[in-house]
Amino acid sequence: MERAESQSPPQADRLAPVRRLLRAMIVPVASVAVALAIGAVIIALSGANPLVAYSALFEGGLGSGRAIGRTLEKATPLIFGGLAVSLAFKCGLFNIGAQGQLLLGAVFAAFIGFSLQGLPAVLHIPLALLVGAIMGAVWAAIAGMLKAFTGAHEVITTIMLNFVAFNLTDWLADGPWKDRSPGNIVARTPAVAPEARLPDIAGVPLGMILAVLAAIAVWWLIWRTTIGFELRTVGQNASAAKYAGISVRRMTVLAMVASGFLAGLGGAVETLGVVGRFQPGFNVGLGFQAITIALLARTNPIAVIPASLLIGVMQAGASRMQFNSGVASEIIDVIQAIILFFVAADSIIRWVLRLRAEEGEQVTLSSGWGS
Amino acid sequence: MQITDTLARPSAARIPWLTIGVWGGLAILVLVAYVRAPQATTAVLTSTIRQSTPIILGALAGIMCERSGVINIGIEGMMLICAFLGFLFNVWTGDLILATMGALLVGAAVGAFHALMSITLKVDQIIAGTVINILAVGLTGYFYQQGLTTRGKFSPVSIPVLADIPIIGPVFFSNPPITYASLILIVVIHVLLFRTAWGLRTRAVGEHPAAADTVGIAVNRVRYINVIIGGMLAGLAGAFLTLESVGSFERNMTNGRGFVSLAVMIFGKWTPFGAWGGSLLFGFANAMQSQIQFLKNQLPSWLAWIGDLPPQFIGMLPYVLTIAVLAGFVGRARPPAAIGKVYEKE
Amino acid sequence: MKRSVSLIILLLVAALIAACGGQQAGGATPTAAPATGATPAPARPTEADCPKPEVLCVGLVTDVGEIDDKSFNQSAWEGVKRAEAELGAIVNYVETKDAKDYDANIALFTEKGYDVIVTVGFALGEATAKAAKENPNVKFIGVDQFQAEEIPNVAGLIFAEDKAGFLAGVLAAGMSKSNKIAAVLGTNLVPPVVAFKEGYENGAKYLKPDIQVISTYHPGGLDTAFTDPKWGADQAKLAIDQGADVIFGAGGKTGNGALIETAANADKGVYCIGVDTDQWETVPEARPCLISSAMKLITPGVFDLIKKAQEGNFPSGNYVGEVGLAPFHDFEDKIPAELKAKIAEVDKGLRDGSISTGYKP
Amino acid sequence: MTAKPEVVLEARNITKRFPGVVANENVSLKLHRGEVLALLGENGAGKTTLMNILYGLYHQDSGEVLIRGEPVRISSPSESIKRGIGMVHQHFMLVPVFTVAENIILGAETGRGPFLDLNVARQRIRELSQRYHLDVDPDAYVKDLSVGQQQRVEIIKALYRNADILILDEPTAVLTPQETEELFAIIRTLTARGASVIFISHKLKEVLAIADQIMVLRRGRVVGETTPREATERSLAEMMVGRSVMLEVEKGEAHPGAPVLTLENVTVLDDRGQQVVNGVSLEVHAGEILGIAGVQGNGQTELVEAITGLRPVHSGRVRINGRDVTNASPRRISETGCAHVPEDRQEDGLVLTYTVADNLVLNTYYAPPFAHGIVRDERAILDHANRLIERYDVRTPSALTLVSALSGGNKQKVIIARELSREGRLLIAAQPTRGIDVGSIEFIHHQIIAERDRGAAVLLVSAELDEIMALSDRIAVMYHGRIATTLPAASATREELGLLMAGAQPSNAAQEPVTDGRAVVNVQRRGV
Repeated sequence: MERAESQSPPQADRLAPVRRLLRAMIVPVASVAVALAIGAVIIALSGANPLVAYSALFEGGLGSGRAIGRTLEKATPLIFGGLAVSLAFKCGLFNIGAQGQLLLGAVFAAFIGFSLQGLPAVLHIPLALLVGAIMGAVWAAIAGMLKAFTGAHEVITTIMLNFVAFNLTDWLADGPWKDRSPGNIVARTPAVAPEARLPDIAGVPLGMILAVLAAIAVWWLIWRTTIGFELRTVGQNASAAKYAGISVRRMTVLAMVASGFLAGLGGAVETLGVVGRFQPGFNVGLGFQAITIALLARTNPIAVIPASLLIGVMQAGASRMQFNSGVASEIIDVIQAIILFFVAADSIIRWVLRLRAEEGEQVTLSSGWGS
Repeated sequence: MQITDTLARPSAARIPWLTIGVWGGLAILVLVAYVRAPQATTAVLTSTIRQSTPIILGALAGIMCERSGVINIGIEGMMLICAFLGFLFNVWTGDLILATMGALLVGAAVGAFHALMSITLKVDQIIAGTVINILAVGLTGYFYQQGLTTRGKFSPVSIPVLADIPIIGPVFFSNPPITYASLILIVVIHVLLFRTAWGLRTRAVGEHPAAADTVGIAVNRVRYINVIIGGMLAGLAGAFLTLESVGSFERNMTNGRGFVSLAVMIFGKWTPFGAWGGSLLFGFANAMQSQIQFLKNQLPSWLAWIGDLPPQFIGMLPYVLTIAVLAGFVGRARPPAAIGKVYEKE
Repeated sequence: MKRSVSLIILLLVAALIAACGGQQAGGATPTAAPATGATPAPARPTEADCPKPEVLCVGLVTDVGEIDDKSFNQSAWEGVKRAEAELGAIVNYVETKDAKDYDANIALFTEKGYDVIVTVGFALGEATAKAAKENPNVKFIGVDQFQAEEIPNVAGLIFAEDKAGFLAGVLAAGMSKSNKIAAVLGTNLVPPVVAFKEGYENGAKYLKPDIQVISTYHPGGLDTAFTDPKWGADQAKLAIDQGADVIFGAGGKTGNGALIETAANADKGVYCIGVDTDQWETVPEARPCLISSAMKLITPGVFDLIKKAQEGNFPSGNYVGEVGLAPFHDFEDKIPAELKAKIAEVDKGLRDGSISTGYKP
Repeated sequence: MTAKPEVVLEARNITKRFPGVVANENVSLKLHRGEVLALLGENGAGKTTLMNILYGLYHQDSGEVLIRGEPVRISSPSESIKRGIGMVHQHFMLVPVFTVAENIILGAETGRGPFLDLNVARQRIRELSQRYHLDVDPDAYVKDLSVGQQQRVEIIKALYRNADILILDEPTAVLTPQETEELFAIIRTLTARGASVIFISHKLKEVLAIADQIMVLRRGRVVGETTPREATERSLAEMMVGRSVMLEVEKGEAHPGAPVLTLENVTVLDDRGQQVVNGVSLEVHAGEILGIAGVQGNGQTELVEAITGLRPVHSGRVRINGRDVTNASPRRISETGCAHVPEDRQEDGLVLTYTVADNLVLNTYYAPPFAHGIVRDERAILDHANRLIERYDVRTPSALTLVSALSGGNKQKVIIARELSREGRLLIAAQPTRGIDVGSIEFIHHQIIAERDRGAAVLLVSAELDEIMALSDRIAVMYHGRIATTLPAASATREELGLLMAGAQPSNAAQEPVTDGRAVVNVQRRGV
């Protein structure tokens, strides 16, 4: 009701993209700032010094070469997860199952990694990555098919599949693929062959390079190809997509498969790049963070990279923060949740800053609920 | 007749032979089992009720929200927050009744928060629910203090005479208060939705908000109130976890029960009794998980393989069942027509 | 109009958050780590002095979980704190949030020049070995870390959980009137849990060969198996309802759920047995039924090893810690003397090897 | 003229603005007891906004409302209900899964305490039904009722709340001519008993037939007040549009060629699995327009969906250009040269969050020149858009403007441009001019005729009988999923078509005498 003259026609001037970009960044940046501020209040209320805590947090995430290395290590799976969720969002699907898909990717990459010995790295690495990604895609395809052919909403099916994935991978690591070497007693697979471990290229971990390439590829797919157009059309208006001759079912399955492929690739990269084997408990917590990142990036594949780095810094620095200031590292979960709230409920920040609503494509998830 | 009819009224004139048949068959099965192993049968059925209680309460929460047209996938988070604060209230006050009231109030507040996001701020309702889920994990994780010790939990209250009936007595009439409350609430919510003016308005708002608006019903107010009631029901489910079932709090202790509730709600076609049937099914599946392990060495040889399954496989059962139920029922059940849509006057 | 309403609601939410935070500040703040560097007391050495040889600094890295988990992290930390009190050590801990951080969290201590680093849980074994090789002057104590190959500066503190379980089984069988006892367990994915279970079952059968032991593992993944008290409580009730009258709860919070539920049924004459530490202290809610706990004495084990490190006779390889039953506390009088005697006899037999628990890892 | 009865409702200088538009500007009206005031204006003229203000759904920015001489502030529908105003909305405000009685009492529930008691309500509904000859079963589900019956439920709903001022918003849009006559009879009964009615319409004939007073709105302003005695169709039309308009569409002789679309015994099921198209057979030839007339909900929508591949054909065959496309995918059917202007443009025809350019390639984006392989050619898409915007007179700031910013008429032009520019052999146009301004209607009508003259076969589905009669070369009437007969447009009369739309048999329909517009038709109701 308040906005009287909001319908000014958009001009086609040259600076428009830059202004659009800046405008698009206001809400995420403000959300992060507000969340950090609220986090500081909570820290102060629990009797610690927020400045000490935050400086330790950022020291632990950015303070040294090693810290930055760990930030990159943390950010890598987040980029894949954020891309997975963003891509599904573009098609109007909410893939909460990135966690499960990542687990499948991780365990199968480990399997390829340890079961094949003596393969040259140029073959072994791509093979293990590919198998991991495909298994992630297969896991997501289950939810995609269920949505396309029975209408079961992907939010519930992917969450249930996460639970199943935990059980399944735990069993694999404790049963058929267990590390039977004499020193081991717990559930885990053998270590992957050294040839399958991801190297650093010019000092940058290969996983990070792959993640950035994946972001560019997803951006290209969404905005520059007919497949992306089809995905977005289904996401924006499934009915119009149907009238335009696009198969909504096919796109639903395809979007989930692509999303699961990315998540599975993230799991594989983590196994081959960081952990070195599959072990239950080593690949957790990604599912929800990926949602925060996708929304923080406003589902823009390129923006997923800085969003992941930001969360990565917090994760990498959390231990040092607790070590230096005694603030429990769970505070970063609280901060992330508050960020998520403000980016999701962007009307609050828009209201405070007197910004008008964004035009253009919107994420709509609730239309397919239960039907 | 088409299946969709059942949404409007749970019990039209036609007799649900299939339902009667299924439940009748189950009753016979229970009797046979009871004759063979009375104690174990009663134990499993009691466990079924117990494990179905948070599920049905969560499903009732979902029904209240969704019947008025608001999707609530934040039930899991609502349960967790209320379980946590209910536990804290118990620690501070030492009074279980006060703690339950506190959990209900918190549920109402979280419900209002969901309503604020999905009605006033027009956040996509699925995302709004996810925000609640993530906030719940973060906040309870941070504020949870390990050192806290409970001051007890609700204990069963046997209803004289009724509790002595075989099977039915121990299963239905020897329960703690929140379990009784959940059984009563099934009936109350059924009556509320289908026999009262409020229920008629609620359903109208969920089906055709514009129609309700034009006859002077404040659509968003009705939605707010229903979502708040839903929050309180989720709060009761949370209170059940910490104040009646466990006695203490643990991070992530809801363990997906809120999501199972939603599946059960759909299974029950958005009716309280249908959802109850679904939650009993899940409660039973859960009870059997352990019973199978308990009887590992006593299973007949042709069933021995079940006992040899790794627990991880048996543990998948409820989740796989949820998926199967959704896949099988969702297409055939029709949600309230206006669900997920913000109501705005043209 | 609408705006002011939403603002009020926002404020209420903020107030709610603030209220919780306030409580946190007033309540029992998690054993606030020494705020190092903030206000150093002049008399005592600080963390900054760790590189000096005369200053003993002990750090602890938890497994994924919290320092005050009423379980092995907490027990180990208590051993470290005892070193602070009795040996004048400077201590600190790091809670691990992500299993991938083990290396980095150990490094937080090594880079500050800590002398002894305690790492808790088998999962840290690899990271500990790696750090030990990189820092040969630092002593590492690996709780629950079986050492397949000996590293000079690593001591693996391990326990024969099957023996503790065996004693618990004897006690349970001796106290059972219905001849049916139960165990509610964490996951079979973690070997100590399996050892406790096998020992428990065999111990019960050692005393009463015809006893029925019903036991169940948590069916979920490793992420939920130890943190699902609702499940533990439900299974304890299910077992009690079919006649089991002693419940062994072994599996972190999941097991604690079973203990608390059994306590709620204590009027039916059922007992429970805890695990790891003396749960009389850690789970007071279970006191109405808790006759004992099958203990792994982590706290003294950790302390002893720290002390040996200070004295310069740090053992490497595997260091087998004590196991045994916790005191009976209020049930001292309710346990028949002959059962106590039997338990003592079995304990002796287990120690000298004349009785085998029958558990093979 | 004798002294008029008292003024029951008066609006003075009402102004209402929406972002970017002034919906009402200084509008005043007076409604007298027992009178029918017709509010005439084309779509978007501000009629509905004015009524929503009177009904309390909106609040005016300035001006005042008086009821029975007393200034009132109506802030909500419940307020207006209390003051005796009832409104029957253009899109019925009924909950389909509720019974008639439940719908009527909603918001004014009767009962003991909080519990519903439908018996009291049933009793009153029966009384009202009898008094005003509004025959409905209180226990029937609304979704099983015909449109006409649903309208009666709406009227009873207002009367149940003791309304004596009734606002009927476009009440005839969904009725057959005969049902319209029945509605007029009901209105006359109501006014005879002292009720007052505001009748909103854009149909000139009806306004002249029922109104006592006529008020014409254009672009939110009152542009004229008159009575049926003084006005003619032409004068009203000029007032409404602001210039003289062609009431007839000019078109030349059709030159039908070979059949392009052939349907053989097509049956189709609706979402609930009920057969809604029952064995339809027809042929559309190149160079002709076949119009399908019929009251909405008689299977036209499903028939079009089945032809275009959006809904399965249950039995029968569909051929385009002799090729069997029964149950082919929408994409394949589109590629045979079938263009489709869907009934619901917002929902099905456009992606509102896309630019005009993207909407113009919504179903051709995948083929050259718009894509090479899977890579989009943005340049080609933009050039294409600029060409079509020019050629089809789409009023948009640029090709990169979001289509949601366009007016209804221009949105429809985007669809027309997209579909007609493909120069296919077959055009299926469903409700092509619903709810848009007269200028755009004229433009679109000319485009459709041009399409025919180019040699395409055109299947036109419309609920507007005038549109069907003006454009079609042959007319098929659909009733209950059947097409009883196909008539040459030249010889078809309104009355004849109206009877067919109401289900009369073709043989006697032609001869049925029609007396003073109030035909007594043995109408067989749907779904009862």
